[in-house]
Amino acid sequence: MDSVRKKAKELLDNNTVNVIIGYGEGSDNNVRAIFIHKPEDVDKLIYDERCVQNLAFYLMKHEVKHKGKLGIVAPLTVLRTILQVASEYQVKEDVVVVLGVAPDGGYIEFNGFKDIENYIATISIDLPEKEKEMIKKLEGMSLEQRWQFWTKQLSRCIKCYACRATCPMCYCTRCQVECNQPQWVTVEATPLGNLEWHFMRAMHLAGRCVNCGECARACPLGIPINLLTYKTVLTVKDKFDTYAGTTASMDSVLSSYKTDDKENFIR
Amino acid sequence: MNIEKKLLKPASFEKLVLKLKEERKQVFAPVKKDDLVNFAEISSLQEMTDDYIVTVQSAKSVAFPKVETLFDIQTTKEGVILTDKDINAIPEIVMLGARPCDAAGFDSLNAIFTWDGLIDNIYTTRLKRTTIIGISCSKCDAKCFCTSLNGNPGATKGSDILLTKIDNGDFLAEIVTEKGDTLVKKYSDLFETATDADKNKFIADVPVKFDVKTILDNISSHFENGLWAEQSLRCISCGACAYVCPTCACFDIQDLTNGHEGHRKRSWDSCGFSLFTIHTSGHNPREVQSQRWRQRVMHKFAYMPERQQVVGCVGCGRCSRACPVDMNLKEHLINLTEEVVK
Amino acid sequence: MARIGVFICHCGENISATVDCEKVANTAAGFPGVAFSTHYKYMCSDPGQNLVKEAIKEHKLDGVVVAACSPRMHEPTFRRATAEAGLNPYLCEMANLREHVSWVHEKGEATTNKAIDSVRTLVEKVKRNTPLHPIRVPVTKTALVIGGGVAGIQAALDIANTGHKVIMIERDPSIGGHMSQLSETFPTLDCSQCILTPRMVEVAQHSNITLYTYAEVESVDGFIGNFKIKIRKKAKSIDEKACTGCGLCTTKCPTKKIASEFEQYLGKRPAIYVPFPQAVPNKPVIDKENCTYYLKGKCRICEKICPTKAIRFDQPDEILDVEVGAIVVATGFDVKGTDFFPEYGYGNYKDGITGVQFHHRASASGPTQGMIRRPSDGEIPKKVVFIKCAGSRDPAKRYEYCSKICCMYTAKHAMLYKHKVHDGNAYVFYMDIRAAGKNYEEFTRRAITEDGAKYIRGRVSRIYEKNGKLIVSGADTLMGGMPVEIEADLVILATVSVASKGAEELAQKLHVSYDQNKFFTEAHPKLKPVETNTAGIFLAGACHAPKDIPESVAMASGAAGKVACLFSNDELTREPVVAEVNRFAPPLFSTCVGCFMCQPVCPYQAIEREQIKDRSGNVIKELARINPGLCQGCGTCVALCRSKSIELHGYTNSQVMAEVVAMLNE
Amino acid sequence: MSDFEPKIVAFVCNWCTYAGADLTGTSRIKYATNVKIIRFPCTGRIDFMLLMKSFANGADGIIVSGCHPNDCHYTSGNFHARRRWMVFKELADFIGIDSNRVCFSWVSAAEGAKWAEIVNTFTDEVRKLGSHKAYIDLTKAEHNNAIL
Repeated sequence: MDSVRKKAKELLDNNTVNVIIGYGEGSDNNVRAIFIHKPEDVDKLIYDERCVQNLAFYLMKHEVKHKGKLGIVAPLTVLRTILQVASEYQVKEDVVVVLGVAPDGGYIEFNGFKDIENYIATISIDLPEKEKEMIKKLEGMSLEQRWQFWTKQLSRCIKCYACRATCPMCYCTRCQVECNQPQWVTVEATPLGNLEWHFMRAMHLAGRCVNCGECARACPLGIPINLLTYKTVLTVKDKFDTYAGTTASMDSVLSSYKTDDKENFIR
Repeated sequence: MNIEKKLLKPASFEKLVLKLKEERKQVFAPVKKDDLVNFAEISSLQEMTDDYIVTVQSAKSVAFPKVETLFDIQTTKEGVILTDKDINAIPEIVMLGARPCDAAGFDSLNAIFTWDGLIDNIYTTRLKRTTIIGISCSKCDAKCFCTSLNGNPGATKGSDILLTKIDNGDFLAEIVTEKGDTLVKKYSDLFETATDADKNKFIADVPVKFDVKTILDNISSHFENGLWAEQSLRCISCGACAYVCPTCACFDIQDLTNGHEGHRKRSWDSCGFSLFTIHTSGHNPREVQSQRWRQRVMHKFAYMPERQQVVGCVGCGRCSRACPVDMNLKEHLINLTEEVVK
Repeated sequence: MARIGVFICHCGENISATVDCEKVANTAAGFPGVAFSTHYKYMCSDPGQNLVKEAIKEHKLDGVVVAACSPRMHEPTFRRATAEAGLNPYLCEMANLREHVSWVHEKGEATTNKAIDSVRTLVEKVKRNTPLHPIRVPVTKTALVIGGGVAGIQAALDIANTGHKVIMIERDPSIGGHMSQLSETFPTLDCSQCILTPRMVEVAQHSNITLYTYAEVESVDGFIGNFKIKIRKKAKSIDEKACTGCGLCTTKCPTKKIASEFEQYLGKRPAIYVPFPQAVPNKPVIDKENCTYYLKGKCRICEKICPTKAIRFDQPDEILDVEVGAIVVATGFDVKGTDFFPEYGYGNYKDGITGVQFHHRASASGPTQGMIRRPSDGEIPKKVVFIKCAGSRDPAKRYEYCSKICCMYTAKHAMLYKHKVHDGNAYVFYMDIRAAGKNYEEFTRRAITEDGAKYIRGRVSRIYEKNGKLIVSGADTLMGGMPVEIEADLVILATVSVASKGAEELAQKLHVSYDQNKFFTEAHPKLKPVETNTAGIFLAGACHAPKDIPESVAMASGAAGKVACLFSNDELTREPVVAEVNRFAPPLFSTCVGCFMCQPVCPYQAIEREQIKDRSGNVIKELARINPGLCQGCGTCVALCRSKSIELHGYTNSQVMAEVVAMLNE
Repeated sequence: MSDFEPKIVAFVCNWCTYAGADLTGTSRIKYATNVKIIRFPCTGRIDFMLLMKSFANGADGIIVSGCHPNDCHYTSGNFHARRRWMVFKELADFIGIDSNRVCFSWVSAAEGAKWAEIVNTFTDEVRKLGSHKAYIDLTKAEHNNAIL
């Protein structure tokens, strides 16, 4: 981590960036996102297993964006998120300096997004074991059991939309649920409205979800909604052999096609 | 009213729940599921847990549910027919195990839903039909700060009956309101004469962290303060804080129609959402999150005391527990106190 | 509340036989927002249309639902009537009670109920319709004609003669197409070359026509009135300006044994060649695949002997960018070779040839100066067998259609043969004789009665070689299936006409549809026979289906007429069913967030980036914008857009959602 | 259960399946009255939420049909739709919605007979699956009163 701090200090010292987004100590043994403006504060930057928040979110946050050039401490999920949102034209390469951080806290230097692409190409991407297990378990159930599982889980949802707010891919200024002409999703937090919302969210993230898990982490009711988007990650890998967040150029699964896409259900 | 005290033994407590059920009252109590404790309908006391500081969600939904149908809409050949909600159909509920902070929260809600002579019939009827049997806190955590807001873990305010578990497992019952009194009288055989146990020995010790009066007296003059932007820089405007808050009362009203039928619904909303204040024109008076964060704090500590003579925070700490990015209200209020003292 | 009018058509008895139209009308009258509802025997008739018009005025209707036949049939009719009554035509929708209800269901309550559901659905949709106004786009008054056969030539000349510019491209070195390979034409037996070559020359010399031979379409962009075409001019390896067409090079080229395409591979040509003597332009090209210099890097004899030094070995392919307002596709057809028929010897018998090959051999300009000689030994064949429907009308060969021209040209061939070999015998195996056309029946009859061609109704099961003869063994079905065996000197197969090579690829470039046989599909089989589904692209000749010369020419003139219509106005009006990205007042501008995921899904490159700038020119937002001139209204972007910032006029989200809700809720 | 008549909504593209269904009519081929058609310009236009909304409004089955691959009037709308449905189907099954209640097909303008067959076969299949009760129950459920 020292090398990351050193790089951060250097960037602030020579005014390459105006602020560094990173992890720091929070309250009650929590980790929180911190924004370092002064070189002397770089020692506040930390990196350990508690640092799971997807900081890439802040690259698109109005107030943060307006600080000018940004540096960001970026473990793998953050790197993938940056590529994905860059491919969707939400983050421009010239306004962000990415301070890559290896799982052991070591510094990885990236000169531009192409470098990140190359780095990610060397890493085998997979879902976390725990979630993979759970998805497998659910897939092993009968359709009826799965329906029971999900309707029960989702009935707890209070539609606070913390899942949406925290997801770096949910950057729309107006979400489809907010449209009321027509009303696509039942607004109220009824079992139907909840199912519709979470189904829609997962579909919108298909081919875009980088499995950072922020949605589930943010859910105050502890609903494992990340399993829905993770399922799309598996589908996309299985059907189209690709993962989101591996390239900074537009290559989204649902906005492209191959004439020989293989399915077995269209009659 | 003088608070009368009684003793409720665990076995009687169990019977009480069964009796209430027999009366076709809905009984809600903290239930643990998937490691989360929330109010849920119970059929026997065994389903209730006592392993909680506070429930994840507050007790407010008993009177202010997350979705409320205000009236039904029907389009016919002749025109549109509106049918008001039948408030007589609102059920009688007993809320068991609300914490004193939860119970105190109804003060804020009452102030809002009856403000300036405008009575919200649905809310008041729901609350009128609810009997709150609170339980004092025997433990607390770092997020609790009720004592900094003139509350305390054994406060009776807001409860109809407040139970405090004493050393032998019995409950000391303080009968706070007439509603509570009616209930106790109805089941008088279950309530025994109170011992002289000192309730204060059995409640948690929540340290006072700041002087709320300093905040209340000075906050209005700090509308333009860099603090708001600094604190909220990491806020992701998710709204989880408002949804778990016992005093947040903001709502959205929408007409939900399907074909020729529909309902006007009121559902929870949050001032933390950018869409909360957006105008049809696209103009948003609270354009950035720092403004929305300021609104949230100012509303609770400046506007509500000013207009409704009540502080909009009970110090339950739910918002800080629910926050995915460690926005800690207690910490922020301490900062604020330091700032205003400067 | 809305004031919708509902008009239920009986379609004579087509609808009312199974649907209780009166009940549908009465039920519709009870729908909220329906101000008027009626039923009538023929809604599309003048009195029917007047009924609609009168009702719009009398009941001050703000929306119309006509429940009748398919909207693909009469939507324009009723929209016009609506417009004539002063209501925006796009406030009229049709419920399909005929094709989708009455014709597919038995009489009964369920059928009537389905009709009611359909009407209710469309009533709810039309309540959400908004007036739409046609989009006006400028027209580039130049046409592109693809293909220089007789159809292309006719279309090009007709368009050029109306005073508009034409660009003609032909992938072969010369225009002329199949017709230039023919000797005489039916039913008049006039000389094909004599009537075609002057037209070819006219094309080359017409001041309004620019001709590019040895050229193909590289890509097509844009839309009706405004196509942007890239043309690949394949390198001819000749400087056309310098070349005088003296032909010296073609005589000196040492590579002489290349099968000639023009001679249907029965003759030979050199590597530098003019396909045929009357070719237009009459200048050679170098066939790079067979030229010794290109293959081995040595030779260059043509370069050395060329008197004007016109050979350019290093000439690259050239890409030309042209802008045109309309496209006529006249890419013609191909015929299957004899190798397609295992039962007839896989094309291994030299004396088994196709009809087109026979044509060429019967031609005065052919290898035998018009005398009929068999390919194997040059002898004059005394017994000739013609086999019709070789591949055509044969599901087992995957060609179920009739090739249409074979009946006539076989009769012609039999005649030509008999005219030249008086003592010869011509046998024709046929399934049917299809001679519908002016003077066609008389013509085939003459072949039989006057020229003595022996017509045998039956199919040939096998051909094999024996002692220098081809044994044709078949059956005569008019003789009860009696086996027939003929020792033939020459067999001519009227092989199936198939889509031109590369038709599928071209169709995909042009975005026009094609059928299972890869022939291009017309927009409507009866009423829009020369249009395609893509506005501004028209069909002429056999690229659409097998056709004879008069038909191809007629179709080409039809297509030219369509182009002339299109070019008669400076602007053209288009259907306003296009997508639009929403716009709001600042500071929102749009709910579009500029993710541009819609951009790659648009097949027409209609989605552009619009930069929203502040007063000092800084970009605040980048938003998607749809060019209404390019958008064809497929709506794929609409479904993809997560923030629902795109609407497709005529199929808005509110409209389709209302349809779903209305259809499922009684 | 034998009296159960499923409600089926069909989302079809204008150029192929709608025209194909017109041909079914022109050819007087009979099919079940259960299926009701909503016309779209292209399968690419069909939002997956419309399928969800159909279920929410009581559809027991849904047909989505358009042009065969390579035959799209707009060249690629059906390819995009195909990808959308590939993801949709997996997710629906994962959340417990029986994707057998959605029939995806390619029916060209020439396949009038195929359209009738699709309608009849699918109607029978849905009849066997029975009413989409699980989903319909969900639409009727109020917000969860058992949990506050």
